[in-house]
Amino acid sequence: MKILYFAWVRERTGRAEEDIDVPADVATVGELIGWLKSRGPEFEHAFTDAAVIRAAIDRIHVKHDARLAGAGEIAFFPPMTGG
Amino acid sequence: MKILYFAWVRERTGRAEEDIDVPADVATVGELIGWLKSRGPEFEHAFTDAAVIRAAIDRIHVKHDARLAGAGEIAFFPPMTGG
Amino acid sequence: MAVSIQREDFDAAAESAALRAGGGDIGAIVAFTGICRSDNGRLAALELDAYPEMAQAEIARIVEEARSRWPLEAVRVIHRYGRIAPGENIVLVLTASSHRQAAFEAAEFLMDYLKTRAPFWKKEHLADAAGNWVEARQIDEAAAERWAAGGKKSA
Amino acid sequence: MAVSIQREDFDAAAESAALRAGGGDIGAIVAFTGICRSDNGRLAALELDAYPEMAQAEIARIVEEARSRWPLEAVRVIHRYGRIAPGENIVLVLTASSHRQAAFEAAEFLMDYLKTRAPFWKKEHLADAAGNWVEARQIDEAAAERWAAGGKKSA
Repeated sequence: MKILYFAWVRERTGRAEEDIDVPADVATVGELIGWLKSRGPEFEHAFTDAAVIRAAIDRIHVKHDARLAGAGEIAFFPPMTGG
Repeated sequence: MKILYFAWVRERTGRAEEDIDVPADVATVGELIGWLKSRGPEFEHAFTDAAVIRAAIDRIHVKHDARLAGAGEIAFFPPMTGG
Repeated sequence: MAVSIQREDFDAAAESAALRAGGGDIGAIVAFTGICRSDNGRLAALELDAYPEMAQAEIARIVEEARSRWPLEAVRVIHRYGRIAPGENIVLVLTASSHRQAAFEAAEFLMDYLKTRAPFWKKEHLADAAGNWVEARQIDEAAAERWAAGGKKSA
Repeated sequence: MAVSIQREDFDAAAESAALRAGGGDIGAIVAFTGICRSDNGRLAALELDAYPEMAQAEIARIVEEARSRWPLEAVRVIHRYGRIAPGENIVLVLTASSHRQAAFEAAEFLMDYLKTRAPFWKKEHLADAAGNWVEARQIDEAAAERWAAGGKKSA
């Protein structure tokens, strides 16, 4: 599964993207965030305030209860500040 | 007193502007319209529906009850359709 | 000068560049361009009658009103008169502000007030008939009235 | 293509000319240009992080939403990313319609949705300090929410 990080989420995790094998029992975006946080202090830091983190599956905004099944690309980022 | 006519008011009166001496007892814009209508059928035609006619004194919109005292230039025209 | 009443066409890009070059901390520019429509080929041309001296003064008053309501860095209004063919420019309103809401609202306000208070009159020359003066539209009066008494738009 | 996500600057005048040349019975064009402010000299530059592939898709969805709500003749959106200096362009929204209200409302709608849904993030590089990510503003969320459920603006 391809995971992308943007803005301060990228800076805190120390990477822009990675391909990882996620355990089969990680079923939702929220569960993926929980699992990522277990990977090390940089992830714990990036996702400390998980409620503010936005997610997109295959380039479409999703909520944290969205299911990962079939997802190719998952992105995590702060609230948008473009325009 | 200088009087200007625009759009279909000009077409109906047959003139764009004129200088005329208005009788001293014509005190308001509405009274001026009434007096103008007495000048001939082209004015009667132009001001038949007096309520739709707009007026400006010295380039400022005024209502029909505005007083003429001190006015230099009075304009009559239909509702605006610019923009 | 913030307001021009003219027969000649205008260059919206040059006007916008001049506005930006004028300084200030501009974060948003709204440019409204009003264009003569052909109405699907029905219209041969518009003839815009004007009272140019009053238009200049009245639009300047409207611009002052906009400046008193919104924090604007710059405003520019150009309104043409005379014969205008389909596809040609009629009016340009430019508003510049630090933030977008002021620029959008002021541009809409200026257009609504121009429509109902600036002394211009459109006559349509049809492709196959005599000319007719355009009737003022109640919807334009309503659009202008939503700004009355210092109100924000709610239409 | 109605949507471009790019590092390069854009030419608003050329984009507007292309829109007009595209045909249709255009009576009104609204051009919104978002510009990097210096904040009175505080800011050295903005760094816009982007997720370009998603921005392209998400803005295309927002444009489709605007087209379903308003009778638009044409729409064009360009959003830059990368390092942008004060005074430089960030975003362009162009809307063309027969009448002004649709063009104004659609342009405001597009900007409100861009602000809250398009995947861009601004980092401020200050004239005399380290960079900071800009916080999302509640006022932008509120501006976007006024269009929810097919509603007309009432903010």
